[in-house]
Amino acid sequence: MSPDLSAALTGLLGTDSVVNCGMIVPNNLHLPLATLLRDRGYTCYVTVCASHWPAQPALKGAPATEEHFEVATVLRDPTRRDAAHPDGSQTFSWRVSLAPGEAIASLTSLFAGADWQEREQYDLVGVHFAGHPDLRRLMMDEDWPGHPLRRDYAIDTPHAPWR
Amino acid sequence: MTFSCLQPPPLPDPHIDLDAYEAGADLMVLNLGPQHPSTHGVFRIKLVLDGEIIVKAVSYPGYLHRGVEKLFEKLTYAQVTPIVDKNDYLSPMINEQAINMVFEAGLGIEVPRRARWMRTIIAELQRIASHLVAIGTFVLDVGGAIGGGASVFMYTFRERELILDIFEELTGARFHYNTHQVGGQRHDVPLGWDVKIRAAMDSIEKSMDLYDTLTSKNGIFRGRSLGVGVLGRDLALQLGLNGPVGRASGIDLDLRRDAPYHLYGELDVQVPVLTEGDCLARFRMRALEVRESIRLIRILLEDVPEGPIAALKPSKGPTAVKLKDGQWYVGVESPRGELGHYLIASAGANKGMSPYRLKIRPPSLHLVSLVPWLLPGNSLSDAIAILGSLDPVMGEVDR
Amino acid sequence: MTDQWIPAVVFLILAGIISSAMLIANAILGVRAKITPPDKLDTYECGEEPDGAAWIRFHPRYYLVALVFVVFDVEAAFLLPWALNIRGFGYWALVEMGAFLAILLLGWWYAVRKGALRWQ
Amino acid sequence: MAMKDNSALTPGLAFDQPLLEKIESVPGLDVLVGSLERLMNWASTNSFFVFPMATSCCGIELMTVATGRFDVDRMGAVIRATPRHCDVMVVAGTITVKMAPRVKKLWDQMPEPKWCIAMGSCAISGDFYRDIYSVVPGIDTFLPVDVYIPGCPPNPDALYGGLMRLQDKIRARQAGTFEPREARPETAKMILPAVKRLEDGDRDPLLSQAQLAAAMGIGLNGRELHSHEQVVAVGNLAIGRNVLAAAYPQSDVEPVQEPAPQAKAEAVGGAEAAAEAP
Repeated sequence: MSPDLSAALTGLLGTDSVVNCGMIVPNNLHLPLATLLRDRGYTCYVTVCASHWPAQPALKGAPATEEHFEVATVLRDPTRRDAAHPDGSQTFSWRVSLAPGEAIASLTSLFAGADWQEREQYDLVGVHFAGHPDLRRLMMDEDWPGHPLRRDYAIDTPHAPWR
Repeated sequence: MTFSCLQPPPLPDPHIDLDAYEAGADLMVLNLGPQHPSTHGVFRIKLVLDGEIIVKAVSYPGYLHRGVEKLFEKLTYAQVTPIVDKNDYLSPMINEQAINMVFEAGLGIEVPRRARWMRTIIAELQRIASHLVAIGTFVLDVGGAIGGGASVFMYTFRERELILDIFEELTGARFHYNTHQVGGQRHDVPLGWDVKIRAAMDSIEKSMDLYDTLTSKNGIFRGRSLGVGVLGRDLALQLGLNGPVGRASGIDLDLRRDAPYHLYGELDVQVPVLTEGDCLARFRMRALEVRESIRLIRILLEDVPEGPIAALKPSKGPTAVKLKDGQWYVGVESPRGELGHYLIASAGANKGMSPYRLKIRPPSLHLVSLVPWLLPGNSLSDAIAILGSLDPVMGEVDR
Repeated sequence: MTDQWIPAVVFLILAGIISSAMLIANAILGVRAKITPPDKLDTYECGEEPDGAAWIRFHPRYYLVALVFVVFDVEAAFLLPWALNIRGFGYWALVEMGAFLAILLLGWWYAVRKGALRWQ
Repeated sequence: MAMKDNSALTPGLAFDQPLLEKIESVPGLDVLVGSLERLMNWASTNSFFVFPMATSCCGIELMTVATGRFDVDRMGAVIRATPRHCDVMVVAGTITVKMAPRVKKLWDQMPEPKWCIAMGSCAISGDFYRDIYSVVPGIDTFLPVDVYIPGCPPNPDALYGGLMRLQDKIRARQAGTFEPREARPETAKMILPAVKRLEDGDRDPLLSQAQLAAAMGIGLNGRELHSHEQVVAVGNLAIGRNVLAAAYPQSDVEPVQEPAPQAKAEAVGGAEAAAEAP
């Protein structure tokens, strides 16, 4: 973690203790954080992963949570591993949690690679990316009902007998 | 001799709207459809052509979307491995390794050294097999099935059979092996395996020289691939292409050297980097990587570590592996780029035995998303050469 | 004078008979499907519905390429009878055909330099 | 044009041979029909033009069959990429709901006589993807399949076996000595797959029953579908919207009947009841 990166992170988020794949970032800081990281070397777009969390009743110990979506983004800095940078290429990932129907800022303005990945997450999980040039379905047909990777979408459908 | 008119065309804007183009032009719409020998699987591109020049290329993946990530929600950690084989069906072994590495990162267990040695040598063998297919199909696309292109195609598949025999001896299957499990390997190394590997490596190295002479001195092959489909470094970075295609455009990044896993930390991996970024550079990059893999395999064969091949007992039932809440991302160098898995595990999913959400980061999806950027401005025959040089695998794009 | 033309007329009649015989025989005796599905006669476009009209104004460059093809096709047509009975002609025929080919090679070189085959 | 249904000579086939009929009608010449038919069989079975409907991994094994080690040219078979020149369509790989209408269109664009081989367990039954929302459970729900080649992927020798099985089938069918596969009684009772299925609330049971009826009509119990009785999308098949039924009009051949609608009703009912009560 280079010093100016941790300084910028504390400036933006108030903390630079980065837990990989664990850091929850508020929705409005999603795009600024991505811009900040891209300017400090994390120029390689890796992936975005949206997941659907239906409402959970209060389990033993765990508080009740209402339905929300989570969008995790991963970037990578393509530095070569040599004497100067012993730990080589690192990934940086953060999560943004969204209420149902809330849109998240799209990263296509920063990374061209985000275009298709975000279209796929919209298609399969149903998360809206604001500012995406053409948010269409990528995998399914245009008029496919529903979003398959939501938890309430059935995995199996009753089926003809084994043949 | 290089043709003077082969300087790279300026990078057009992929989302061009057609009436901004020359108003009076009669544009023809052509489908480079799902069933086409050069699309390396089922992938449709709707080309808008002005004569021979492509004005706009709109691509439609999804013809092989088998809902693998939905299937993961039902399967336990041990059952996921044979499913992931079928994604990138040109390098099944590397898919298996990548998925089991993210589970081991979740469990926090350490894979024994012998298993890591086997994984490294299997990964390099699979990389050679996958690159051989890529070399064969690219020369087939550019040279034509009747026009001499098929000869290199026949040679590369003959070499690939040697590697399939080696894997068949290890696992018993030609294809789709299911030999990796969470924590190590399922099959140990058979007797005489290294003798077979050394013989295969010698014959592959000899035939690599043959492919070089067949292609580098062939005027038609150079004419159709030199300066065609030039990909800039910054666009490649933005699109997240850090595989052979990225390295052919000047990105000096290889996860085997820069984020080492298995035994790659101890091997100094020489990463070839070219800067032209055209089809010929991508083709030469794959040939150089095959030679590099052959060198690595010979080093690995020197000393074979002893010891167990799996940290956990081979999982009897599918329920042996349980993961607590948490999220992990692990990226691996596959023959097409960075193959990563983003795992979200939660005790709620099937009592902790199934992954809550397992997203696969396929390198081929980024290769295929290049199409709207690279194809406009080229002629139709160049489009076939560009698609062949990218070498996407549709099973991985559509998952 | 007219008897010179008899072989040509016979040749024409034979050509007409053979070609029409092949067409008619195929129409009558050819294997036929019992049920012809609806989109059997659609244009084959990799399995997709062909959209957009093909009745558009094509580029003149295609015409150029067709012209160059016709030139060398006719050249091949001349080569064939010459090659069949070259034994009767002696060496001079070889020189003449060599000259003929050299001139056409000149034409090909001119076409390449002018870029007729390249899509500007 | 009115199709004179002269399927007397070619009972189970989707095409008829006017040449044979003309020769048969001439009193003296009908002795020639047998040997002529054998000659035409010899020609067609030893020169398959394979149309590679290769979608996923089995497509790579199909490519490997075309190369040096398992040379398919030895059987006279050539892999051609256009449907117009081919007579055997090898469907290799998973066929998804988005791909099914295209495969159907390509199948229609092939000239008769044509045969279909389902290569790999994804094409036969959809393999472990069969319950996924976007996968067609086996291509015989919308294509008349002649030979099934099991395996994931079937190695090239298995593909050879399938091609030879098709050759035997063509010879037997032309000679009229082909009797459809007898229904193995023990497979009939395997109505419920072993792995317990999650119930899908908002999928209407009519869809499952229609799919069951379509699947029941094919091969499992008795009359195997002849290639000219195109599979009609019975009711509303599991293939998304009814695209295939629209693209494919009701064929004039009598549709596939269930042998004993009453007996099967409670079998279907039984299946539904058993599925509901986990």
